[in-house]
Amino acid sequence: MSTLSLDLQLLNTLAALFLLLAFAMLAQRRVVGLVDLLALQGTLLCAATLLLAWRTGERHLYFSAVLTLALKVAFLPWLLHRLIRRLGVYWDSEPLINIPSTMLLGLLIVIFSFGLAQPIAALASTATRNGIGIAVAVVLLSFLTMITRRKAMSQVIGFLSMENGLFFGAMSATYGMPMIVELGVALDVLVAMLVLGVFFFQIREQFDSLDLHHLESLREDT
Amino acid sequence: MAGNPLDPLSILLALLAAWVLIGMAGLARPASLRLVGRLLFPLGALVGAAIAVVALVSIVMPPERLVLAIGLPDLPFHLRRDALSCVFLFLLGAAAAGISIFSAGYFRAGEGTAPGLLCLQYHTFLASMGLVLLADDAYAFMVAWESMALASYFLVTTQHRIPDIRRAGFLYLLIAHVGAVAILLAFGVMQGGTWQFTFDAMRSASLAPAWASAAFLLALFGFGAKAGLVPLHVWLPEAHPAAPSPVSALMSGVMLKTALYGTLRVAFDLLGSPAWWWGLAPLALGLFTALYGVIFAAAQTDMKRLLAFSSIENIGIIFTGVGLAIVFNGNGMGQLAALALVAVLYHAINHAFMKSLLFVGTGCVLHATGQRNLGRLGGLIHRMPWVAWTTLIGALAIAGLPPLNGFVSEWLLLQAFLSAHEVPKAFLNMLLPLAAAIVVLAAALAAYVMVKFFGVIFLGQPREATLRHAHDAGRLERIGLVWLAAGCVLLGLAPMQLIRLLHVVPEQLGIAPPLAAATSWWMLVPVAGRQASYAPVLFLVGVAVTIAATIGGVSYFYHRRVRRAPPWDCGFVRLDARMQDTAEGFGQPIRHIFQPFFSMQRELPTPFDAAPRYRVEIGDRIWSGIYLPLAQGVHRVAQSVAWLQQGRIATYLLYSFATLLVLLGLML
Amino acid sequence: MSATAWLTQFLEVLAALAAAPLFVGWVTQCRAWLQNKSAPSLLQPYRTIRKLFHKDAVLAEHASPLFRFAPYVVFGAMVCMTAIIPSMGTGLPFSGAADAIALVGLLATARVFMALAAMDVGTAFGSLGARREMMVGFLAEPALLMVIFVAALISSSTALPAITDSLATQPRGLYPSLAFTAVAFLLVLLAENARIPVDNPATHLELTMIHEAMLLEYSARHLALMEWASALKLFNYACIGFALFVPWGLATGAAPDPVALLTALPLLAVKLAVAGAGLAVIETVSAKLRVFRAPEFLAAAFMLAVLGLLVHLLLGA
Amino acid sequence: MELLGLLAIPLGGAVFLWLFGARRWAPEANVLFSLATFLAACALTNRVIDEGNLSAAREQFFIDPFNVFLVTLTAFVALTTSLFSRPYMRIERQHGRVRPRQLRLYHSMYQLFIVAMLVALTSNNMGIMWVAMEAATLSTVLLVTLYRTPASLEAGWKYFILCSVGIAQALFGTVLLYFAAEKVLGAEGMTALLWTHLNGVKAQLEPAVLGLAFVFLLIGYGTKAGLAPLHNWLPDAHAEGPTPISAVLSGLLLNVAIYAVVRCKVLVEGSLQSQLPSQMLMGFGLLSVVLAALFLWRQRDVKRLFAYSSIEHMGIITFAFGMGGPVANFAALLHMTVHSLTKSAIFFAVGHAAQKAGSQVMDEIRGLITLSPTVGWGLMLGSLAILGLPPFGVFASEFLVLTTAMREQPWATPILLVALGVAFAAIFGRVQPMVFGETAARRLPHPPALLPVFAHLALVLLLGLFIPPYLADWYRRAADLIAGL
Repeated sequence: MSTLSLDLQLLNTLAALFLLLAFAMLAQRRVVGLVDLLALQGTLLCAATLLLAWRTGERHLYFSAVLTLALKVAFLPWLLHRLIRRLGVYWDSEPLINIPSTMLLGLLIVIFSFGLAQPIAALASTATRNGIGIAVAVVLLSFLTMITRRKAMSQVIGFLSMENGLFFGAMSATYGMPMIVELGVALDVLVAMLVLGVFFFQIREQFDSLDLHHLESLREDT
Repeated sequence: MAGNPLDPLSILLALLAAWVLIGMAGLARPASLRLVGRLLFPLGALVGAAIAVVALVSIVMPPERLVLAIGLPDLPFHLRRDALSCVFLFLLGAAAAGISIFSAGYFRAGEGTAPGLLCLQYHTFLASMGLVLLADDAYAFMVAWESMALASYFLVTTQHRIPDIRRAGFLYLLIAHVGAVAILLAFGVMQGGTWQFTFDAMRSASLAPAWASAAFLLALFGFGAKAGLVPLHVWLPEAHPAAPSPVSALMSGVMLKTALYGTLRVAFDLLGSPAWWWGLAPLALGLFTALYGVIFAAAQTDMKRLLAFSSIENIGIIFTGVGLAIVFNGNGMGQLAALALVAVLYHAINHAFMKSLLFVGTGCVLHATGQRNLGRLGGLIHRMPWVAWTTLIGALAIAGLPPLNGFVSEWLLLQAFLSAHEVPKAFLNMLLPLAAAIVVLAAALAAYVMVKFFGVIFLGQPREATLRHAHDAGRLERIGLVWLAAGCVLLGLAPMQLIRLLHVVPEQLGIAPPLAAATSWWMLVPVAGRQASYAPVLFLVGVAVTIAATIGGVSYFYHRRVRRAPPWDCGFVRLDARMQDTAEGFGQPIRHIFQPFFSMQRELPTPFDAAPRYRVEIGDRIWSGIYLPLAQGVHRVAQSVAWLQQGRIATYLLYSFATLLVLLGLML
Repeated sequence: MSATAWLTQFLEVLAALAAAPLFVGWVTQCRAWLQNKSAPSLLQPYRTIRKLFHKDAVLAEHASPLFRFAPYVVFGAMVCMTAIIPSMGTGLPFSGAADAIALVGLLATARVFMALAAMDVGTAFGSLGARREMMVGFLAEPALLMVIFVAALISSSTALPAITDSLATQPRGLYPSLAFTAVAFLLVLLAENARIPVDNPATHLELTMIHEAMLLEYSARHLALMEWASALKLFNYACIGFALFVPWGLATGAAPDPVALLTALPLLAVKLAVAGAGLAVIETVSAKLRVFRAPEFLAAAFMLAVLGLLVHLLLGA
Repeated sequence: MELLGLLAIPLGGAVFLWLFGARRWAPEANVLFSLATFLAACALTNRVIDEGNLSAAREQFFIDPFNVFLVTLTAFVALTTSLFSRPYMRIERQHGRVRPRQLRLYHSMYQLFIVAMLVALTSNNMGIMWVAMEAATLSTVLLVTLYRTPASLEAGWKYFILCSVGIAQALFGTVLLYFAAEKVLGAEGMTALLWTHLNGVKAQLEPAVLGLAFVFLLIGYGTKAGLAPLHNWLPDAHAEGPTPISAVLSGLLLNVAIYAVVRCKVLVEGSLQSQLPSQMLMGFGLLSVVLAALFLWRQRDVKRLFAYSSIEHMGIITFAFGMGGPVANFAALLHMTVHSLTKSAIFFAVGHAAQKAGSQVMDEIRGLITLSPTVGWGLMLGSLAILGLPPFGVFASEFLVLTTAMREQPWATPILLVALGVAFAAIFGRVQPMVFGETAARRLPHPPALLPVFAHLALVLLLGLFIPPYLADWYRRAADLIAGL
């Protein structure tokens, strides 16, 4: 381990924290807390990108770091906070599966995804090869978060953290995607968020709550 | 390669096209009955007659091919005319001619579909049947086959406002479609990996025995569904009563035969040399179908249902013959195989005439009385003599009585059975003669059924007051009736000429050498070298002469005085129509003897009932035993699958998640 | 076909027409003797027929032409049968017109017409008789055909003259198959000719009738023809029986002449006498069955015939 | 040039209609833009017929036999759908189900949706393709919820979440793909995401990575294609949105998703020398066919019914692509074409039928043929066509699929046979009473537009009897391309 240079150690730490945050989100009940965690995740992502950019000197990595900062650290959390205040959804009700067993599942998933990533990581030329495993894990964990939550808001947050995981994966595997693609993706995420905003208000005015159990009427088993 | 415009195939094609055009013309003024009735249908009849003539003439000509410019990119429509297709085209044309001319006078205004549309559907139906017979590649065949089903479906549901009729149409199309898919799979096997779907490719493709057997069984299933082999017969007694009578006549008389054509084409032509044991399937199924059909026919109280079941019986006899032919052929007894095959073909042609005749007859009765229920008919021979006497001919013919045509084909079939003991297979040589006994039993029961059919409808006293002013068939209708009846008589009296032509079929299929001296012009001899004979003309002359002599003698030597009086009935005075035997009553011995076949609910009166009534309902065990459980099974499965989709988005996400994990696991 | 041949044929038919009522009379007489009754004279059937021909015909008001036409068809069919069956000589010109199967068909035609005529007037008893007759018919036909099959297998032909010839020329000996089928044939004969135990030709109880119930509405010449036809039917069945099971002493050869018939006639008379007596005995010793026992009766016949068939296929005898 | 027009016109349309979409003449404008797009597509097709494959914008876009006919098809169905939606949306407005503001949204999003799909089809860059697919989802989400009913909101929400999550997996797949490619092609000039280049070097790509990539891509695009068990958004979205949207979703979006899946499959199979991808596709296909058939059995809502029928047909197509080989691929391509034509035609007819009956519940739609024969016959013929009865084109493709399956995968044929039978009973048993029988329908304020219905059915009929040579040629070449020959 000591052979690793400082920045790499830093990067690995960031990756580990990234994973930890995913777990935290899995456990977090308060919606506001979830948003903060998301913002934190964004910050980590941004930091990692910057570090990489400085290390490799890839210019477009700086750019994407800025993009991340603007979108995922500043704008989205702000938007979500605003929505929460406007809609008054602070607490998520009890998740479908209780927290400890979710944690356990999470662990298994992490093991699975690491096992999955090993052959790839072996091929990767990049310094941050181990990030891939982390990324897969985060994606799957956010998936789990989405499954277990009952509030629309927290599902969306899960979705966003999944996006973060993807970006982390992209960055650590290939130092980021081509510029144009990243722009497109960012644009999509932005639009998605705006659409969601509209959505929330529509749902709200229909059901005056964002609880998902209102959205279970279209079914076959009737 | 475009054939020259004067060879039979091109002419036949042109005639089929003419049918389609006539149908289209109906759309010009859909509401006008005069256009359709007075012009188009008679034209269609002419085209039918023309087709019959051309086909008959060209049976002996060598096969010829034609390729059209439509179809799939590397699979244009291939057409081919050979003896087999000619025989069936003759059947189609001759029967269609009579039925069309009858329909010209039959269809009335304000009955469901508009006349013009009906005309289109009707002629499309005819044309697609013709194309089925000419098709020489799988795709063209299937297109024609399904178009046939579709057109007939629309014809069946002409009066779609009646729920039962809709149900009948649905059942019909469903079974037809499933059958078609089976046929499709059979073709899929037969193309043998050459990806050539032309029949020539299939002829030349060499299949492993297992594959060939699979193909044959699939085809038998598919064609059996169309032909109404038990247990795939359920649509038939529903669809035939639902359809307008001329349509029932076409479906029963002609369409069922296209299934026979398909079976023969696949078994003897495409698959080359069928293994002998394949024959056992159609043989057994056919026997059971024949018995089943005729027994249920005897128990019916609706005249068109009765005829539908009688069709099932005849199909059974036909497929018995097919099975016999395959068995003979597989054991290298070519002559006998040819004999059985000829019997089958001849019976198919006969049945086309007889059954069409009977169905159009019921059509007249239906129009005159508005009744299909045998319990409300009777004594119509006085009001509608034309219909009655022509129908009598049809009834006697289908009952297999000499010297009419039904007897000839059954005679040939029995002659074939008579040599079945020579089949070099243990058990089989003992069982086949018994099969002959079943065929005879079916034929005898058919006589029973026909006596019931004719007697209850036309004889006795009218069971309803309204029947007193029933009217006879119209002019065009009479032409149709007479045409079909004449067919029955001619085929009965001069079978040899046609049979000599039919012998070309087994010869072309390479089953048997030409049977040159087998038949003299007036004496029918089954197989050269056996002395058994039947001379219909001589026979008829004999009977006629004796009858004439008797009549003459009686009226010459004795007086001719006749006095009319009320019926005696052993001195019973207050006799009325209600005391006649009803349809149920007439069927009662059958119900008694063949109890296990039926599922009956009876409602018997007690001596103390104020208004005693007797009701009996005949149910089909196969329907309640196979089809209902099937439907319920699917329903249950569907219900149990439904909980997969319970509207909760978390669950759906879980599905995606699980799928993802599983696939990733697979990739490890 | 030479003129003499046709003449012979004609004579044979005439002889049959004349002999049939006599045979019926003979059977009735034997039965009367066996039952210690005073027998009617042998010629009684002739008298009846003659009397009927003299009467005025009475028809029900709504009887259709078919009702008047049917007796002639039935009679004609029976006459043709006599012409086909080699009763005195084989190789007669008309016998080529139809084989045994066609013969069965001819019987069926007669039966169907009789049943239709019975339904025509629309009385209760008429249709009752019709349906019973048809029931017996469709049960009897397979059995009869099986009988013919056995004979046809032995002689590899379904033409009666050919069968008779080959059977007559076969080495004498015991043919178990033929024995079985003979019994089967006897049962069929009883059922088809409305004899006890299936039906009672002399009954006056309508509810037990089969054959008679169909003739209730007939009178005068129509009835006469019907009676005569049924007499012919019995005669024909007897002759078929002889042709199949005691085929000896017939005038064989391609085209026999009248003289040959004369030689064959006495032997036929003897056969008929014996058969009639036997029939009378059977009718005396057995009781009439209920109508719904008839199927079992005929099923037995069918079984016997099939046994005969199998025995033949197995033993070749 | 044509390509630019093809993409710019609808984009301009979107902007324009965003500004003026609420005007009275907006529907006509919508038609005009779609027409222009269609003409551009025709011009493009002409050029391809003349010059063969072409690529543009530094290879970011390219046209090959596989996507050219899909482009034309998309433009055509977009045009006919806009024709249909003109009276349809007017009637909806008269019935008071939509307000002008929503019409504005509807029209602009409609155009945007078309752009997104065209980009996804024509783009050579897997990343751009992903972006376009996501854009297609986003542009239709708000259309699904156009009516603001609780049900439509629920449907929209499920559509949004499930598809976005799915597509996120696809993004990860794309990342992995890039990761594998960049080692071979290098990160420069960003050729590492261009399908043409990838296809060139697919044999050298790292199998392990591509396997994983394929799983993620399959899950992602498969969700949009409505493959069971990822299909759950589809029936809801189809049933609750306005009918024109159901028509384009079923007729076009599913096609594009399948297109994406197949593009990926080609690459992966070239790299992985195993049958696994094909087997996965076959598995998904069979599962979709069977499940859809079973769900069909218990439907009450007419649009849900045909939504499930779309799932069934996507299953057939996927199964055919899974079997591979020139014939099966040919059949699958043909099936894509005829299915989208037929299904959109059916939705047109269903839309008007539902408006007449004032309900989407099938028990309340009765006897269409007596009141308005055109709608009735349209629905009847359309259903018969989709059920695979000749002489319609769907039969042609099913003919090839089934016969191939009988030779290549005999084990699958009984399943297919049963599923097809069940589906037939389910659909036809529902359609018949809707078309036939006594009626309770009402007249409509605007004459329904049935030209599109019969135009589509005529085309399907044509494809059943005669396939234009160049179209057949494209099919063949595309089939070989997919088969990796």
